[in-house]
Amino acid sequence: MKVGVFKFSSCDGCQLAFFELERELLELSERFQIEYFLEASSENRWERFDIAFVEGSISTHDEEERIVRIRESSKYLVAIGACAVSGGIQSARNYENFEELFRRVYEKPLGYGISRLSRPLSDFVKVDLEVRGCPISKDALREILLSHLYNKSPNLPSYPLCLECKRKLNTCVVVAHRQVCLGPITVAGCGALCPSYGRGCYGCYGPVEKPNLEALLEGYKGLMPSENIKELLRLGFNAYNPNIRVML
Amino acid sequence: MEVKGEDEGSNYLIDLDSLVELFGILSQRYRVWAPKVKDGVIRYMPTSSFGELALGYRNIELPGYYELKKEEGYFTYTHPVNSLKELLHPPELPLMRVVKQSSELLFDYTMPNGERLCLFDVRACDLWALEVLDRVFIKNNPKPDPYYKSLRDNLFTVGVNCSYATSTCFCTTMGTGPEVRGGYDLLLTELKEGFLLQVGSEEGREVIGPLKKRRAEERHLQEKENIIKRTEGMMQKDFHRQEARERLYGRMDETYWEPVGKRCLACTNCTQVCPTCFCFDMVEKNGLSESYRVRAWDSCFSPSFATLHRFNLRQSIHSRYRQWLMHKFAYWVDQFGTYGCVGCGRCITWCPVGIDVRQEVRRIVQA
Amino acid sequence: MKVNIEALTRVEGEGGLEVRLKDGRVEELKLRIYEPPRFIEGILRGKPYHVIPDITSRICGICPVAYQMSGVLAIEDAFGVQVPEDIERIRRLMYCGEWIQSHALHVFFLHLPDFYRVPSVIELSKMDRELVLAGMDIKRAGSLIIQLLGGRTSHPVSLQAGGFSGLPETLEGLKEDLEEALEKSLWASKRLKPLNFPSFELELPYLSLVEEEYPVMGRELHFEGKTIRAEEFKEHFMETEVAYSNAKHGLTRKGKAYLVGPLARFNNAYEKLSPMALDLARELGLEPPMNNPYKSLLVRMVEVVHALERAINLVENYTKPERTKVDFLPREGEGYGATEAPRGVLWHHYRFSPEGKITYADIVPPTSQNQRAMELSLIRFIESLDELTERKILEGAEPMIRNFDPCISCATHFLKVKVHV
Amino acid sequence: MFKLENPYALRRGRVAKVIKETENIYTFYIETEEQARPGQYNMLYAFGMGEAPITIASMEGEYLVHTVRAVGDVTRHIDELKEGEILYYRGPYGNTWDIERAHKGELLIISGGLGLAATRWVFEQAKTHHIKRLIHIYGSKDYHSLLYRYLYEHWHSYSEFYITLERPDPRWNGRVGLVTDLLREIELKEDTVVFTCGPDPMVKACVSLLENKGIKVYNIYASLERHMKCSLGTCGHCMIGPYFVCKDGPIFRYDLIREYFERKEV
Ligand SMILES: Cc1cc2nc3c(=O)[nH]c(=O)nc-3n(C[C@H](O)[C@H](O)[C@H](O)COP(=O)(O)OP(=O)(O)OC[C@H]3O[C@@H](n4cnc5c(N)ncnc54)[C@H](O)[C@@H]3O)c2cc1C
Ligand code: SF4
Ligand code: SF4
Ligand code: SF4
Repeated sequence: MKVGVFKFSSCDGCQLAFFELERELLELSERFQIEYFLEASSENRWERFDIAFVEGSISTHDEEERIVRIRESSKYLVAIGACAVSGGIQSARNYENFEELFRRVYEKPLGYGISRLSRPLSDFVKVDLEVRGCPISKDALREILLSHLYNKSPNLPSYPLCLECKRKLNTCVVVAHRQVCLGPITVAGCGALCPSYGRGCYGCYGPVEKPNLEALLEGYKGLMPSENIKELLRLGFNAYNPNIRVML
Repeated sequence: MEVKGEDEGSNYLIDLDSLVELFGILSQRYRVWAPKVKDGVIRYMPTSSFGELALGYRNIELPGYYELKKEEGYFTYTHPVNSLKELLHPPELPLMRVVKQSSELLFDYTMPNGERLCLFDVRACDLWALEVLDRVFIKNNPKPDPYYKSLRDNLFTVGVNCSYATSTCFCTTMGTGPEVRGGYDLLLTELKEGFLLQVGSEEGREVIGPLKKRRAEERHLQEKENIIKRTEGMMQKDFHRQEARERLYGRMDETYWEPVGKRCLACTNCTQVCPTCFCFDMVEKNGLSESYRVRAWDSCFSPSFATLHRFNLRQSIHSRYRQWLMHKFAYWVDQFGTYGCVGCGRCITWCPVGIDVRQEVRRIVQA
Repeated sequence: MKVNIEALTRVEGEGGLEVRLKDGRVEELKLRIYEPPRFIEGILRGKPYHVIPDITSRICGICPVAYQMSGVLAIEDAFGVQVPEDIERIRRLMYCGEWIQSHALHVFFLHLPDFYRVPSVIELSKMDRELVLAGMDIKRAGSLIIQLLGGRTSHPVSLQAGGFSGLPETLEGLKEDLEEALEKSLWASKRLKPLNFPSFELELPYLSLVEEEYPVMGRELHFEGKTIRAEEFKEHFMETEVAYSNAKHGLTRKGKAYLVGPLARFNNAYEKLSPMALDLARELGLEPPMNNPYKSLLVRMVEVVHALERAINLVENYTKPERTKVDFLPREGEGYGATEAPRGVLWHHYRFSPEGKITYADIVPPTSQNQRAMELSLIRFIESLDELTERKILEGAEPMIRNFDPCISCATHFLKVKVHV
Repeated sequence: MFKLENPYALRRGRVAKVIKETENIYTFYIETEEQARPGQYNMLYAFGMGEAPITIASMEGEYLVHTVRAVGDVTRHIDELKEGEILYYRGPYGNTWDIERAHKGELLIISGGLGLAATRWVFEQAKTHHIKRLIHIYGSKDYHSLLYRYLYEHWHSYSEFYITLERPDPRWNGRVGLVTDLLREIELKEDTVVFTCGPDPMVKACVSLLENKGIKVYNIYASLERHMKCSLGTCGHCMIGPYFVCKDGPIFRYDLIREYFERKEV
């Protein structure tokens, strides 16, 4: 099976999951030929891919064109990580004045084909599978690769983080420690890391389908003003997720 | 629930030293799980010495709120935050390992280990919860579950009568407490003079054989009654459970459920902390040539719980809430001859947005 | 002649290189970082201080701990927070994890294939499986540290201003893994010694932090024999924008290039290496001044050994602190934080409003500081070629760049090579 | 302590014969020593995929008959089984059709699509029961999807067996239309017993029609399909009202489940 790994606006953290596979990477590489992966190899071929893993959000005009080319060359396109699925941390800018923001960081004039918005892949092309997380976990990556070998659909959670949190026998940080936790509206998959380390989830796996945001804002009123929770969501790397952008 | 013999000879009074000694005997005979303070809450955890116990704490619980305070005395709290479901129906339990060898499959069924386990300090609600789970997995099940049973058969339980109820407790409403009425091997009640120790099984009798103790007198038993009465008085009767059950069947219309659907996050917490919620998923954990079939906690609030042809039959949150509440307070009785709720109040405390199931039952029933 | 490497490979992030040659000399050379800017500093403005570690770590998935740590130090500097020693030790342990995993990743996965003339670690594993597996185990040991202390290797979750949101009760088993990794690191380093390292000398001033131990974090920097305080950084160094790149170039105020990273640390603090690391350096024939960027591969291994030895020591003394975090209140102020990311000095500077909102953010990552040095090395390398052919340039340019382990994600906050002749 | 039988333990059965029914539906004959009754089902296992509940379409001598449509992971892999290969399964589970109810009376069977697999065996057995009038209405989406074509002749020989296709087809000169259209035309006695299995909406529509015809709801039995993980009444997925479809069903007397079945999202 021919695999391509591509990168758009991102921190490289999701691609790292391939390296994190370590020994398994070598075993799996007997079944998957990595044809294109700039970070891993100096020999890259762009032909047809059975699976394209795409990291990063679309934030320049150039990227808009490149993602379409990747889609055309790939049978199965997997968006990996919060950037590709929801626009990433850089999509926090979608809620700000872009010109001003640009000036805060660069003195040079606006340009370079940088788009005002940072957007998920699904805004531009059909995505076959979205893998959540900032970054994705190597377990999710392994599940996807193995599922291809087994010829099955990958088993990635759609349930909220709280379920995973309880499976890990954590104490709820909202109730016990009065911390704001986005777990109830965030998709599981990380292993409920933040609550396991004594803090509330900041939503890096992105919203569940149809999150009851209103109920969360209302219910957390005693902990934090609604506007601040919304800000937290805007900074949670998934601010431009289609399941949540309209509510922010 | 079977009430094991409570004849006169089974009531003793012991002092603190004997209690410590009892704990010592237990830890020698069994692996002991007992309430300890961790992360600011009281939890059942493996415990090796008396000093680790969460004695002299008080849990203040409200809908969506938990706090621990220091308190004069010993068994001054209610039940721990985690339930015994954790032990008998673990969050993730591998049922088998399957290895593929050419076209044949080899199955390796791994039963959980049958180590003797002592649960120290179990309250009435949680002992009832064990009975409820027993009915689900073995007693009222035509195909009893050997995984559950192999864990269950190895339990030795030391019950404790509650001398305090927190605001989320409603065992009186559900008829499960606060008095421990059975299902224990040993039972403790903290009295002014010491601890009333009652024996509920032969094994219990054997355990306390070497213990320094004296016969309890009538006034001790009377004090116990008083304590239980006092504890009962700390709880309000929330609703008449049988009446509620009957009326709930007439309250299936969504209009009754929509208000709580608006407030509920469908986060699954209530089902996970509940000592009796048993729903699970079967998960295939695959490797290159082997696969584990794992039984993992699931919840009727999960977005894919009732999926038929890729479509969840319960799309709306209010319909999931209805499924849950109806199951606990109505269906369960048809299924297993007991309520699915023991009134421990965990779902109330641990709901991140503080939905109170008692209030919902009342609202819906009275509507 | 024009040589163009459209996309540089086996580096983190995306960039390219464009070279224009005339009469055997490099007329123009542009290391282009076209990785789109993500405006992290801009986004931070107006946000509460506590988002700094979570957000700045997203600048780079390979050295997130460095970002978190520099950020956290800056916050603590601004609010006058003093963390107790036990927490500081755990931070250092976590940082060791990052050095180990990032260095091992670079050495074995990205850099080593050059020395074996293969395109990737997968091909390399077919030639020398044992070596690659050793590399993986070393990397895993580093990852494991971060994972245990912070939940996951990339973007760990526990590090906060004042300490940790939570920590494990014990680090059981970790020491054994580290000891095994240490053994494997020594073994692998000896295997790397006989590799063919082209002779190439780069004479640039080196900048690194300076502290009692081999530098990881601190308030002072060492540059050309002088000590510079973290808050004086911008008095001595500047970031300039170049039209062809989305990354800024770090230069001294006098406009001169300098170098940060393993070579800088090694040259500035050689004598502070752990005993085994020192032995290894001697055995590999490394001693300051080390000016050959190709040999940075070996220096990284020396640092891996150092970090492992240090980590083992810290693990042995690990106990979960009674309180994993100290309390503090935000206040108006300004703070600076600098740490030694695997790739070199990473400097953060913030100003906060009285409520602790960020009013100003400035981050100088190592890769932008090294950019000019990379360009100079490339020019030197190209001009020293016997034969100025496109093939030769293409063959040599990328490995030269990889010597610097550039992290482009960091710097935009790179790799195509174009050569014009 | 006595040892319980492990209800999750899988058994092996050799695939003796495979019949291709349609593009994605296959019928398997599995060697077995199992005793089962019509209406029951087995859990079929596919390595790495999990399990799926599949009706026992029939028992022919020592052969278990399963008809499987490939819709997802498990069923797709089951359908790839070849003769001589091993199927891993556990069961039988669930209740059976109460054919005694129709003793000396009229029995109407209504099957929609793959629901036919669940009614086939009881239909075959009805032949040997004292049933005065045996009617079977089978609705199929289109010509392609028709199951068990090789049995129709035999079925016609002992019953009123009707087929209707939702979509016309040049190869089909039988009836076209919905099951309910056909049902409407059929004269039924008020005490007719009805067995039905098909998609939920079909079942609902048929019941309301049957009621109009004066048929007693307690004489109607429906076999339901719900999500199932354990088949032992412990995973909770298949609940409908107070019932577990896996062990209280899959066949239900309609009056008992109506309240839940006809209501949205129960
Ligand atoms: C009591 C009972 C008896 C049954 N008897 C039979 C039988 O005899 N024969 C039979 O074939 N089935 C039968 N089913 C249905 C069968 O169990 C499901 O189709 C099966 O569980 C699907 O499992 P899977 O792993 O293949 O699909 P999964 O991968 O689990 O798919 C999940 C769900 O999506 C649906 N689905 C998957 N792919 C598609 C698709 N492309 N289009 C539409 N929907 C899709 C499936 O039906 C399933 O509900 C029965 C069900 C029950 C409850
Ligand atoms: S800590 Fe967060 S994720 Fe865990 S149960 Fe509480 S709200 Fe849910
Ligand atoms: S708990 Fe939330 S923020 Fe933390 S790692 Fe998991 S999904 Fe990300
Ligand atoms: S439903 Fe709530 S109160 Fe009842 S047993 Fe479960 S957790 Fe306790």
